[in-house]
Amino acid sequence: MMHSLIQLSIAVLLLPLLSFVVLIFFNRRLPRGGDFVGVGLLGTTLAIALYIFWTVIVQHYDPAFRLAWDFTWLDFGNVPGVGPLQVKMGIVIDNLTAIMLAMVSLISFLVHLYSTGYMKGETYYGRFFAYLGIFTFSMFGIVLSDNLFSIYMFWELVGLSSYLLIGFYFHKDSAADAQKKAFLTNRVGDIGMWLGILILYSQFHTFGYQEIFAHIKNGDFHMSQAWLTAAGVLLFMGCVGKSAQFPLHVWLPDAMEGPTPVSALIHAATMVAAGVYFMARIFVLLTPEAQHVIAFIGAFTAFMSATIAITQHDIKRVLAYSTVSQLGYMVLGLGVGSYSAALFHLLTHAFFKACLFLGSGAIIHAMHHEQDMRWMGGLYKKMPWTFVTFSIATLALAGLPLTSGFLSKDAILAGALGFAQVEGGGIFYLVPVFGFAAAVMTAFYMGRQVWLVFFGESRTHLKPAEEHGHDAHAAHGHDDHGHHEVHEVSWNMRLPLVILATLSVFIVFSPDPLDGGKGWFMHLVQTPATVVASTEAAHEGAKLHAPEAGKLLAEAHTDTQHVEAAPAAHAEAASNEGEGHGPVYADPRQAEIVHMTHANHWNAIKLSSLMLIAGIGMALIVYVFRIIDPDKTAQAIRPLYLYSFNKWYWDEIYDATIIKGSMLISKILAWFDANIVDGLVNGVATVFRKFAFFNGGVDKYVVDGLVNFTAFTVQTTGAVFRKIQTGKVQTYLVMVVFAVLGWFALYFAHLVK
Amino acid sequence: MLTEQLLSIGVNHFLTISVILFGLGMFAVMTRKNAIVILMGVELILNAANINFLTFSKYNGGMEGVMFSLFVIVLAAAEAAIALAIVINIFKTFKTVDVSSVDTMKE
Amino acid sequence: MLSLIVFLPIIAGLVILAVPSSQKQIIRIVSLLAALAQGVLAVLIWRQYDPTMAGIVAAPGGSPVGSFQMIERISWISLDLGSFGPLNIEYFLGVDGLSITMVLLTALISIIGVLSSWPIQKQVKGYFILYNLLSTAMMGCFVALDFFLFYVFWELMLLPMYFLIGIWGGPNREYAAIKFFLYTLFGSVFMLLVMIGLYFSVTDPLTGHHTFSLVAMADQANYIKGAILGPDSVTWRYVAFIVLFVGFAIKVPMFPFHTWLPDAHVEAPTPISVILAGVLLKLGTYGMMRINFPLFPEVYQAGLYVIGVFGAINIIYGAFCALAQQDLKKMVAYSSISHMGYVLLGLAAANTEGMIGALYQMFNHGTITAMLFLLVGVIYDRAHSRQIDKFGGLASYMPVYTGIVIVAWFASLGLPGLSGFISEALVFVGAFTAPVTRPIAMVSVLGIVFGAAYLLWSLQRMFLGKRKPDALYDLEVDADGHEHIHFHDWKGKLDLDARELTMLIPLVIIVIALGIYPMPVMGLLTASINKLVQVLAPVAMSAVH
Amino acid sequence: MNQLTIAIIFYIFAAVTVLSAAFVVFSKNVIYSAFSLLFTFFGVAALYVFLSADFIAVTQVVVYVGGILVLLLFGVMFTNTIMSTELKADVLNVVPGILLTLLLIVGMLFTFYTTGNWMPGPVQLNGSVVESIGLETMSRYMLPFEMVSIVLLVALLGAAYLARYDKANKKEH
Repeated sequence: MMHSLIQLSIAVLLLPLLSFVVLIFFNRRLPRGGDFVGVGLLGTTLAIALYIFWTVIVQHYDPAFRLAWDFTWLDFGNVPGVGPLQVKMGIVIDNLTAIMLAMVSLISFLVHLYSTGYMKGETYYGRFFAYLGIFTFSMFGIVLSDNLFSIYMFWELVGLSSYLLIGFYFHKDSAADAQKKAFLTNRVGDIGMWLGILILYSQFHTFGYQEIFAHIKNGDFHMSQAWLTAAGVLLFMGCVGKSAQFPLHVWLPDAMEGPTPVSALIHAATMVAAGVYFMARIFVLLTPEAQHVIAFIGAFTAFMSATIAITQHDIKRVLAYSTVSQLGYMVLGLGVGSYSAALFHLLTHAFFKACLFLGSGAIIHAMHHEQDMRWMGGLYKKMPWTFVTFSIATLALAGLPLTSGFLSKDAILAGALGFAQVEGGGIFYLVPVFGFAAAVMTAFYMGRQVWLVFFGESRTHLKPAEEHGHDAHAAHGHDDHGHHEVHEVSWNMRLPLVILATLSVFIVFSPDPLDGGKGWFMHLVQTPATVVASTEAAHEGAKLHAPEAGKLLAEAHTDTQHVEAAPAAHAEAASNEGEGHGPVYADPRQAEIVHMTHANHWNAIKLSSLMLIAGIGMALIVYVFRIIDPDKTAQAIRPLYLYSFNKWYWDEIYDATIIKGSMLISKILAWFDANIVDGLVNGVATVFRKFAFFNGGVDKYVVDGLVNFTAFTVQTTGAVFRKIQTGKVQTYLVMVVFAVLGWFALYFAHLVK
Repeated sequence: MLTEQLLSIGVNHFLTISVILFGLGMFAVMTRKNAIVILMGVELILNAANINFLTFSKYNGGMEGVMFSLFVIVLAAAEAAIALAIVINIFKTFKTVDVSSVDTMKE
Repeated sequence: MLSLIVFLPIIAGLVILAVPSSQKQIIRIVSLLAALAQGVLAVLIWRQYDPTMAGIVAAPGGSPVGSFQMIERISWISLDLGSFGPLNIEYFLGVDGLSITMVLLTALISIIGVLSSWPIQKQVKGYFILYNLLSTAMMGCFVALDFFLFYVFWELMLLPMYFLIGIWGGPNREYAAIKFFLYTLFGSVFMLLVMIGLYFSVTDPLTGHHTFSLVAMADQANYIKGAILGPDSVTWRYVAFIVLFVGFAIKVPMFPFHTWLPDAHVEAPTPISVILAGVLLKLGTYGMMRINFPLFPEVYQAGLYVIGVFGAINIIYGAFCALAQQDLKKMVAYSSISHMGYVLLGLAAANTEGMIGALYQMFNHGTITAMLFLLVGVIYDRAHSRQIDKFGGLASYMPVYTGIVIVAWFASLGLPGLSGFISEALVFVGAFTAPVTRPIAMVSVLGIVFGAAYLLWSLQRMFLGKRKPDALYDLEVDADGHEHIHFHDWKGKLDLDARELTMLIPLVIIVIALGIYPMPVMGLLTASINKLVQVLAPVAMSAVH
Repeated sequence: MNQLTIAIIFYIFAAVTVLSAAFVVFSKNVIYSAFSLLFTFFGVAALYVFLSADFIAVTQVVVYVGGILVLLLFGVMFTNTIMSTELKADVLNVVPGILLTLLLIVGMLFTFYTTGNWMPGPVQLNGSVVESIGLETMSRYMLPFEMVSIVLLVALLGAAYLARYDKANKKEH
């Protein structure tokens, strides 16, 4: 008997799929392309998801809430050497799931609603909602699934639906390229993830999270610790692909070729978050080494994409790179072990980034598909609603106090500081440094964007005529409007903005505008205890099996150098946690990090507010007061400017190495196949044919020669004898008679002698 | 002595007759132009052969000669039928039964 | 039952023989009915089949009964060879998990094949007679349990294929046909030698005579010590294994022996490509699982690594070659080389996951590649060309076609939710779990990316974007701004017509259904695969020696 | 009947045979040759009787006189060149023909008379051999008998086929 929540969650999972199936087949037969089907079903989904949220989060307000259900999907029978073996599919609901369900369904619903306005008049209007449906379905799948195999399946399905959505304007070559690029880049990430899954399966013959964690805890992992680290890093590769981390970040900015609602849904709120969510799921099996890799990649991504975002002109590209940068934050957060902070940022970022994208969509819509910020300006009085919501979201992204973004980002940075101190400083300080640098730049480019778009006077007339967006019109059904009055968008596009903007305020998450730790989220989603023994305790961890937490705790306290730190950590944790029943961390390193994180809370707040002021201040100086002329500066530091403007040349590098390389290899191999392998075959054939020709020659000149010679002899003799060939029977008969007479003559001779 | 010999009919008489018949048949086959007459000659030759068969089988007291002469007769009948059919065809084709003018096989 | 399903097409062929060759429609309908009846029989067999019975080797006591199902066993040829003792060849049919999967596949594919043969106009009578002969031979190969009978069907398959390619093929058909013929003949000649060698090395525990029965041969206890292929003549067993393996590998086709495939596919007419890729390639791997491995398990165990390496080469090499192709059909041909590589890799894993993956991959590849070739045929009928670069933007004008193409393409690149994914995933799971093939698996996952690469690239070049300037169709815009295209001399429906849909829709449904819940097919083969893994396991060998 | 009368009868028949045969050969007119051939056959039949092969004689009469001769006559009628047959053949003139024939005959007779003496064997056939012919036919000569009958059948069919009225030939002439 399934729990009612499970049944509801299954409904949540399947309703978007239903919407997809209905719309993909009947969108042309239904009125309005059947958008009401999509919106209606998503509305239902949202209602159910919110009910689940209510039950789980509000009713039992319990960090340890967990509900699971599974069924046998594949049955391998009685496998020799292993015994009965099944692959199970299942659903798990805990606080994180409930929150994610609510978040995803809310944003998806808002995007549906928004699209009814934004996509009006498109050729494949109905199909668009179908695609949104399948995307939401696969996203729910990722959120709900309780094992690596099913999450991998939905992972790929998310890839498919993003492929379809990015390539929605498939008749634009740029869109077609972008969708292919996105899918392939994700595939590269997925291989790594798949290999990670394989490593774990090959040890435990199961895909389920809980089983795997239990096995690792019991030390059933019989390969070396390095393999476990490898598993963690490889699984992280999946996240690198989906969450557009360096070095696989290149697809996300190109993915802006999709319609803007898609950018909001996929590339801000949900899909890219899937990577982080997945890392959170497998967080407990990450070895410290794996965490280091993750932390550095996250930090570097946050920094690099922030530098790129500074110089972009396209409004959506700026947001795209800021997304990459924020995702870098989340990954950084996971890497440094502040699990709940990262997930907190994931949640808050989803709301304000979706708001930003939808806002930019509204602007683009109002500007008739003008995306270049250089030709905007002065929109604040024309589009007040958009202006207000966009600004709130911007501030949240920049991390201004009183916004949700501040709470989460500050928590992450605190974690980074703590991490750096625990790991013993040195190189590890790069992580927080990158983090703070990214914070400065975030504030700067967001200020730049808001100013360029909303303030100053309109610069539409400055736009060079010849590059007047033909792509946009090719993309868009109705023909050229020219530039008539820019107007505020309709209600169904405005409502989502308002809702999302409201969700970007601190009070939603935490009573204390300066400390997210006091909020319900941090209470419900707590960093789980790791199952891998950290390196210094590795050798002991290897030999003690089936330890319950307390025993391991005792061991850890007796023989690690953090012996006095751990209890302090607990004390700190207890004091800082709202209700004070914080988790007890058996692993000394983890306990230490948690402790230091709390210790660095205020430093982080001070530093990040400093950075914020620096960033916004610089934006004001450059773009408002015009003290520094941006163009001159750009000229002054042209190489740097170009380097940033061309996105660090990653695309060019990949194109020159990987893409060109594999094409070259494929050409070579094809040639090899056609000429060498097949050539050998044909060569053998030729040899045989040559041999046959030789035989033919022998035939012609030797055998045939004999024949001809005989023929010649016969001919000559024949020429003699033909004289007596009269063709008359009687002649021959006479000859016979003569012959007989000759015989008689012989006979007489015989008698005579 | 000669008279005795002439009166006691023996092997040689029959052989002599058969030889004469054979010779006449040969002559016909060799010299005549008319295909039909040539056929008659062939019949004569066959008869001569039959006489020999019977003679030897009588004077050696075996049935072989008799039997073979029987077969010879049958074959002669067959041969005659075929030969005449051929002759008729030749006539249809060449409008003549003159074998000397039927020499398409020459060279 | 099995005899019926095997020989039904031949009966249809005889009926067709009686039909005057002017009655094309009747001929087509007769063979369609035969194929459908075959399908019905296959379903009946499927319903009757008991998935708990393992098969592979004889049940305890040496009798196949209780291990195989629907057995039909009568003495066929038995004559006294004097000093060699009695030669007894049996007519011995039966199914187990390996066979039943392939029987279902064959029945399905031959129905599809008949449907797609509908437009053929040239010498219809001869075509369908050969077609029915071919389908009998294929079905026979999958249910034959007597090596000699298997060999007969195997050879019987060559001839119709040769003529079907050589007469109804494309411009370069003779070359392709003779290449196919020589390759496969080369393989099967050696098979004959090994077969005879095995005959004199194996005795049937029931009769005590030499036997061709594969069931007896699969049990190492039945081998005579000191015989040419007996358990103690190591060298000859290696030679025999390699020879057999090459024979089957040519059919698969495995890397060095694969070059006949692209030519054959490019020249063959669509239905024959479907049959070729859908069923014939499977015969190679089926032969390995049924004959090659169980008969020489210790050699198989020794050769795992090599087999795996060849599998990896197939996967990656095939993918790269496909990436470079301009001809769509050639690309699909190379893709099936790549996909058969997964089967080899799964076989090299020598554990349940891998083997199940391999067999399931054979089934899925059959259905998916059938779809791919049918779709290629559709566009070829319309444009009379398969040059990938000569299209572009078709998605705007042929939505249904594009939709099905997307399903097929993504199924082929292993998208979850479509059947291809599960089999590939299981292959990797198996290959990675087995320590021997672990590094190979780690290399060959690259195939996933390159597979996606060539498929998506071709998809983009043909269907997405705008019409290429040198495209093979004309574009015209009517009064109210709607664009229409038409191919130069194509009179039929622009998008898929009813016949094409009836061919494709069932395949689409199967691919999706098996992708979501594979047990209907996978449940059939698990028991047999587990048994096979047991038979192949080194412990089983040591028990014998 | 004493030896003399037998001898006389023999010589009469012999003369009839030889002379009629000669007439067959030398006559200008094919019809005459045909009819004289009739007498030759009768003579030969008589000689058969002398050789105590009365069944053969009867067969001779039936087959030759009743069959072959009629055939020949038909042939003569059919190829209606009765009058236009001149004796002279261009292959071989009569005189060298006669000489050649005489040489042949002499040679053969000489051979007969010189090779051994044709003494009668110990047993001789006497009286009728019909019974023994029947026995032989059914026992020892079964196979040749059957074959010969088949040959006859085939020959007759073939003859009928060859002699049938041929449209094609008609056309081209």
